[in-house]
Amino acid sequence: MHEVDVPPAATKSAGSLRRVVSAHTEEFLLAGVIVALIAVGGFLSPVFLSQYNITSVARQVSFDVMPALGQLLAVLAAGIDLSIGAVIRLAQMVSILLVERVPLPVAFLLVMACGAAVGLVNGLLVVKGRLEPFIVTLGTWTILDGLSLLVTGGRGIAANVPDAFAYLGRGTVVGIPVPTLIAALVVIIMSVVIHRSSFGRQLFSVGSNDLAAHYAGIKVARVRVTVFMLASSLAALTGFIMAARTGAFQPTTISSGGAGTELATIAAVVVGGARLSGGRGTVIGALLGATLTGVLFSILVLAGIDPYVQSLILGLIILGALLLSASRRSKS
Amino acid sequence: MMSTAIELQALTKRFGITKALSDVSFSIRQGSVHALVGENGAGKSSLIKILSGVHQPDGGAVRLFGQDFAPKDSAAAQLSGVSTMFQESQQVSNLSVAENIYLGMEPRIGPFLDWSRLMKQAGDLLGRLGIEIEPGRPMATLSPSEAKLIEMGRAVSRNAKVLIMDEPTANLNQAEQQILFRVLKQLNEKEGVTVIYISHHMQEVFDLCDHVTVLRDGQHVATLDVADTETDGLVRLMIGRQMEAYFPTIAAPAQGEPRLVVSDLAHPARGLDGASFEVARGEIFGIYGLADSGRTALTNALFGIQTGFAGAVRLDGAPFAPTSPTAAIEAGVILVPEDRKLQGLMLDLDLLHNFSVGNLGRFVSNGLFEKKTALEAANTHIQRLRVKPNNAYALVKGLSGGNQQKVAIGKWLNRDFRLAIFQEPTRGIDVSAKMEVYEVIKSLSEAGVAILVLSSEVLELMGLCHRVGVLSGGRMTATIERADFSEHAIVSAALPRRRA
Amino acid sequence: QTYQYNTVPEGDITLCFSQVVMNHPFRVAMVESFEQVVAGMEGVTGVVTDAQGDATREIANIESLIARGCNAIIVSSLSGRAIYPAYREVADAGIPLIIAASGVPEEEGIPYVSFVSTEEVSMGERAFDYIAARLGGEGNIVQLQGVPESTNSILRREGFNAQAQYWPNIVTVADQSGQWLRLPARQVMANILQANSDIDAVFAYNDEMALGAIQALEDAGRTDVFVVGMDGQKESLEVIQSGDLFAMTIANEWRMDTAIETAVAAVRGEAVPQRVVLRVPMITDDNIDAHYDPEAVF
Amino acid sequence: MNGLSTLRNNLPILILAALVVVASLLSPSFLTWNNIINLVQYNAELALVCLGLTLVIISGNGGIDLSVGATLGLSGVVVAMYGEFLGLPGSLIVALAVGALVGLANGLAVTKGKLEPFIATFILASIVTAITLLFTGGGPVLRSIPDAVEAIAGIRLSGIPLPAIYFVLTFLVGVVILRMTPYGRHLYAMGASSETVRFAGIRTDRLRIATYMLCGALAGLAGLLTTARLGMGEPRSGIGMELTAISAVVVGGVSLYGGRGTMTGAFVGILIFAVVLNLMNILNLSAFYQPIAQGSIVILAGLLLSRRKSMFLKVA
Ligand SMILES: Nc1ncnc2c1ncn2[C@@H]1O[C@H](COP(=O)(O)OP(=O)(O)OP(=O)(O)O)[C@@H](O)[C@H]1O
Ligand SMILES: Nc1ncnc2c1ncn2[C@@H]1O[C@H](COP(=O)(O)OP(=O)(O)OP(=O)(O)O)[C@@H](O)[C@H]1O
Ligand SMILES: O[C@@H]1[C@@H](O)[C@@H](O)CO[C@H]1O
Ligand SMILES: [Mg+2]
Ligand SMILES: [Mg+2]
Repeated sequence: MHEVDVPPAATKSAGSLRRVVSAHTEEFLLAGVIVALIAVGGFLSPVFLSQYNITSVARQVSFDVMPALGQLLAVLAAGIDLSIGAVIRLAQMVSILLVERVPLPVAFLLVMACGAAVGLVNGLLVVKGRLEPFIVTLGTWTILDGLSLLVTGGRGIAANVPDAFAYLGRGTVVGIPVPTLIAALVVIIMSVVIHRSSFGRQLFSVGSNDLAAHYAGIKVARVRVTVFMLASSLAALTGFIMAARTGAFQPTTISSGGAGTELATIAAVVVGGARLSGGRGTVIGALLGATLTGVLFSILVLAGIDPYVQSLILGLIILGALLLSASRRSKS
Repeated sequence: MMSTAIELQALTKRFGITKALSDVSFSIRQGSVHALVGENGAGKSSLIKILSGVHQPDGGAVRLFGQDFAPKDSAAAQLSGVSTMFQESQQVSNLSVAENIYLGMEPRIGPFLDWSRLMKQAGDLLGRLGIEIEPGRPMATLSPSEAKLIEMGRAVSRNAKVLIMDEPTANLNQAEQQILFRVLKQLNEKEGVTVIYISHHMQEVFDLCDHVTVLRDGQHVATLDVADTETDGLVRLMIGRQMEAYFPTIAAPAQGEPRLVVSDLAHPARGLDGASFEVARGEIFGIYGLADSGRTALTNALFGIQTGFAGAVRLDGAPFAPTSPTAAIEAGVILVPEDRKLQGLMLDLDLLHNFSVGNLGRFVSNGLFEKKTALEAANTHIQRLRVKPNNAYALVKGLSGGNQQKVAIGKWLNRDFRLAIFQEPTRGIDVSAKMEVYEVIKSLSEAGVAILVLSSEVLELMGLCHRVGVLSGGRMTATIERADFSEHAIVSAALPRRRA
Repeated sequence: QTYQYNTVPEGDITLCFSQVVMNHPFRVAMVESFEQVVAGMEGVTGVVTDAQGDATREIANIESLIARGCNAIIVSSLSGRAIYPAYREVADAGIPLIIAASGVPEEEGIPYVSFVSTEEVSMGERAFDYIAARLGGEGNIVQLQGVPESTNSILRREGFNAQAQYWPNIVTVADQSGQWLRLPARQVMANILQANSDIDAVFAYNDEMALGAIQALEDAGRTDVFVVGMDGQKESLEVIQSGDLFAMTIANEWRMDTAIETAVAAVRGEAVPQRVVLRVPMITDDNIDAHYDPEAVF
Repeated sequence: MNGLSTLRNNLPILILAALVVVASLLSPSFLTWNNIINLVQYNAELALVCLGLTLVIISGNGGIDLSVGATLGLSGVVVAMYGEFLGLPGSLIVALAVGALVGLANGLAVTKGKLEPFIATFILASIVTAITLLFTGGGPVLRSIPDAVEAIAGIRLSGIPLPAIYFVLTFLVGVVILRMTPYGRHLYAMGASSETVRFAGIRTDRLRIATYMLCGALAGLAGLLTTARLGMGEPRSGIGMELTAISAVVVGGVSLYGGRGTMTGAFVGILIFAVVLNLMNILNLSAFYQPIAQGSIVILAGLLLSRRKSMFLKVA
């Protein structure tokens, strides 16, 4: 997405179009797959393309896209953030606890601060503590889930959500769910940050070769800490809006099925062409990767397919997509 | 003696759009030492990687001792009697020396490793080669050049009929080179091993080899008897044009206040013991030193990679003690580091990115990266440095060593600086790339930049520098003016001195 | 707020079932029962979704079911209040909502057409009462909770501990989680046995864990302890029948017939009871024959 | 310098020793023979899984296996389903084969498919779990398990339950593999520099595939043991185990970057977690503290172990 506007002065436009297409074949392929799926979905079930279902899938996908972009940041800088799901849950809990007690903007800021604080801790442990991001965030993941168990005593909590807050999660603007609009905004901002800003360049440098980045004068440690803070903040934002949607929070740990989110975000960015060892990946890819799963899920549910077969099909399709793009990449 | 060991028939190899080899045909006589020369990117390594089973050709065929030879991996090549010492370092740092030598061919008792026999075999082999390294030593404790000798030990241990050496001397000092040459001669003359030898050092070709094949741009140019050729002719064949003066003519440096003043820079633990010297504006100051003389420590101090040095550094009169590369760069210092792949480049990103990271600030407005400006700048550098391919979107990992080095230098050309440090600026790069690097250094000097060149090639320092300082044991033991340059003077000042 | 819902007096209908998680036998048995019962009904198609324990996915699933045009939706959830917005969406869409095997207190004002479920709190109370009676009001007990944050674990615990207040001489000496599963329960129980020699009874919040606890007791050669479970799964009944350790289980309702019948009635426009509290029997060696069905799926 | 790194290399064992001391001070029941045997025997499955995982991680190139838990589940239910027909030897072979098959898929996806191990094994894990659940309909497999199979978990040798012995055996086998076989040395070498190993004439793809297969087979074995222990096939018995296993191995000093770490370390890691959880049960600490304890161990041990020379910069 960042390379769409090559200045014609530098490259012949025909060549540049070819370059854009060839540099982003994966994204195009993925978009193609999604369009095909939507067509299949519409064919299999007429309600798939109903306003209600589109709205519902769009809202759902928004909750997957925002944390996936956080994961993308971590992955681009050669890290990984396994704590994203736990931060979402933490943010949900804090939102529910706060929303009846303090004004909405204050609640929002506090929730975001929680997210940023977790990111700061993750980042500092990686940079100062010299720990591998995998280890750090695996640790914070379990600790945060433990914390929300302690705070809630394991029980679900609920709040009488003020209308303004509820609107963020449940409202629509000209038929488009508010969470989707927020996610769209996040996508735009993140594509500027990642692909257009100087920070983005630093991010790719660090992910590609941190030592060379250091020798080129880039403040590697600062970039890494910022990345973790941004990733956690996006997770916190997601949790805040989820809380607005549900008005309640139910603590989860790995044993009750909470392991899905963190790994799903990673799958989404990798399906979207990112490389876990850093330096490669795009916002549009992550967006498409997250969308693919959401769309697939909706189709499989609508088609009334057995839940276990659903997981099997989903796994096989993702595996196929990954193998396809890997083989394409190794050929070029 | 006159039969053919290897015959290449119209060998072709492509990497994406790059044609590394096109229709290369020639033969190598059994029992000969056959040199392979050519500029960076000529295709030498690609060729030998096909022989070693690392790459498979896209066209053509190879015959080994009259048999079809198409190894699908290194294991297959070794089974057929071809063993290789690659250009890139091939060491396993977390194992012992002995395990490195016999990697994949360890003596066994049943399914188990026979440790004692392994150690003994390795000891015997090292003894026979005259390499004094304990077989039980962890590989990580070896210097890069010692490690290279162990790699040679590995290649030799395979009892190959064909031994390939790709730029084996690039990292070795004089004494170590002698070991390598001796082993090579012994294997070739006593055991009849056929040797393929790649080097950028013409002298080695003439000293060691019987035949030489010249490659240029992936094509076979000539295969000659070494006895029938001389350096100039060979170089002409390699670069395809007449070679002008090797080193640029250097004007006398501007006089005046020195730009860089280093006084008593010391950090005993890191091997600096009170080094002092000055560099003027526009002066190219060479620094020569043997292994462990303190060159790296000096660079680290000046570029803020390490801190905690005693003594004083002044840059244009102001005290200078950078605490990070960022600080050094902001003060107007740049570094072209010795390990370009590890320290200098983002290999899997494109030229545009690599050129712009040297000064991201220049391409930013309102926090946004101005790609258009950066692209223009990158294209300018590509033209100026004659980088191949001339495509700002090419990934750096696909470039040859010389071209990568140009990128490592070029990233700094987007900013103004006062002091430039070049560490081994021409290591492993070919004649014409070298000349281009020298040209850049010269033009920087003409622009008033103070330049430090740290090199282990005496001739290079003599050709390029206004003055050469010699480091030994962490001190500047001599500073020699251009008029007084002699190989002897420089090398003898570098020899370890006795402790006071 | 009053909700209108659409009825289909005759013709084919689709019944949908949103299951929160299918990670233990009880939950799976519910789904199997649903499928079996629906298969036996003319003109009724069944659709099942599994949220894999994730409340967000549960909401998404329910929305898909709404989009799909289900004529009635049965929900079984362990997600507490996090799932309430989805309940409201079902009602908003004019689809009859039936709650099954989920603790939804009456006063929460959820717009369900019918609540067909057991009373988890009272199940906890009854378990305690049984233990207290059998111990004669005095003794040391162990609690093995399920996944501590799941609704049913919390409600059962609430009932159990509420009764315990009245019995000061019955002391919970160890209170740990066996994650609803057999192996973790067995390991935790083994550890507990190391630290506590004086144990008289174990209350496991479901049978899987009760069976794990029994294995640990057998390993340790303990015969002086009895175990109480919950769910009444087939295997437990066999164990109750054949030995002394497993004393009692409360037969949680996994059969979906009532929920399905209620749903169909609502779709057809018939009046349905708003709250059906399923009565679940305590099963001991004494009445086991009345409850043991070797053909049952659970 | 040297002293410091020796200290660091032995740190996991020191942490374990300190934990044991603290535990026995906190509770007299901790350091009893029975408790220790228990502690060890209930970690036999984890030990098997950790052995395989350690090999995969040491082999480098991002090597990791997130499918071990899923594999354990699949092999466990297959054995439960056909145990009666297979008998003990048959069950053993089938458990190993099922695991090796999943490992083969992992290995192929990583080598030939060129996928990053993290993602490849994660997706395969979800596929394997789906297959397991389809296969069993989600519920436990309640077929009668042959006595011989149940015996492998149930029998005691002079009072010591077999699983405790497996734990120790697994450890010994791991040590032998890593220290005394060319295969083990090649894994280390591959972890440090895969290309060098390949150029030296070792078929690294095969080695990698074999390692994933071995890891899978060990998880399969763990599945058999679980089924033997439970007397039934529990399709979800391995869920989440991969994360516990990775945490344990890493806490024991095995580097996720490959090439570094020892089998002793890995097992010390297992024991560190085992001791803490055991102690929490003994002290009757609320289950709510468990995740916090686990996460803290991971981070604290990581901090203590972290080396100045890591993949990350010296930049502070
Ligand atoms: N793995 C690869 N991927 C892409 N391009 C490659 C690869 N290996 C070599 N090339 C390209 O093939 C050409 C020949 O490279 P090769 O390494 O054979 O040159 P060389 O003669 O050994 O150079 P040098 O003297 O620098 O070692 C170069 O243009 C190089 O960039
Ligand atoms: N961080 C350090 N800790 C301990 N010793 C060090 C450190 N840095 C350098 N040394 C020692 O100081 C001496 C000088 O090292 P330095 O790397 O500067 O030498 P050099 O001249 O660059 O050698 P080479 O040509 O081998 O790179 C060596 O003996 C080296 O082992
Ligand atoms: O009793 C069951 C348990 O067995 C578990 O399935 C969770 O839900 C409860 O209702
Ligand atoms: Mg080469
Ligand atoms: Mg040096």
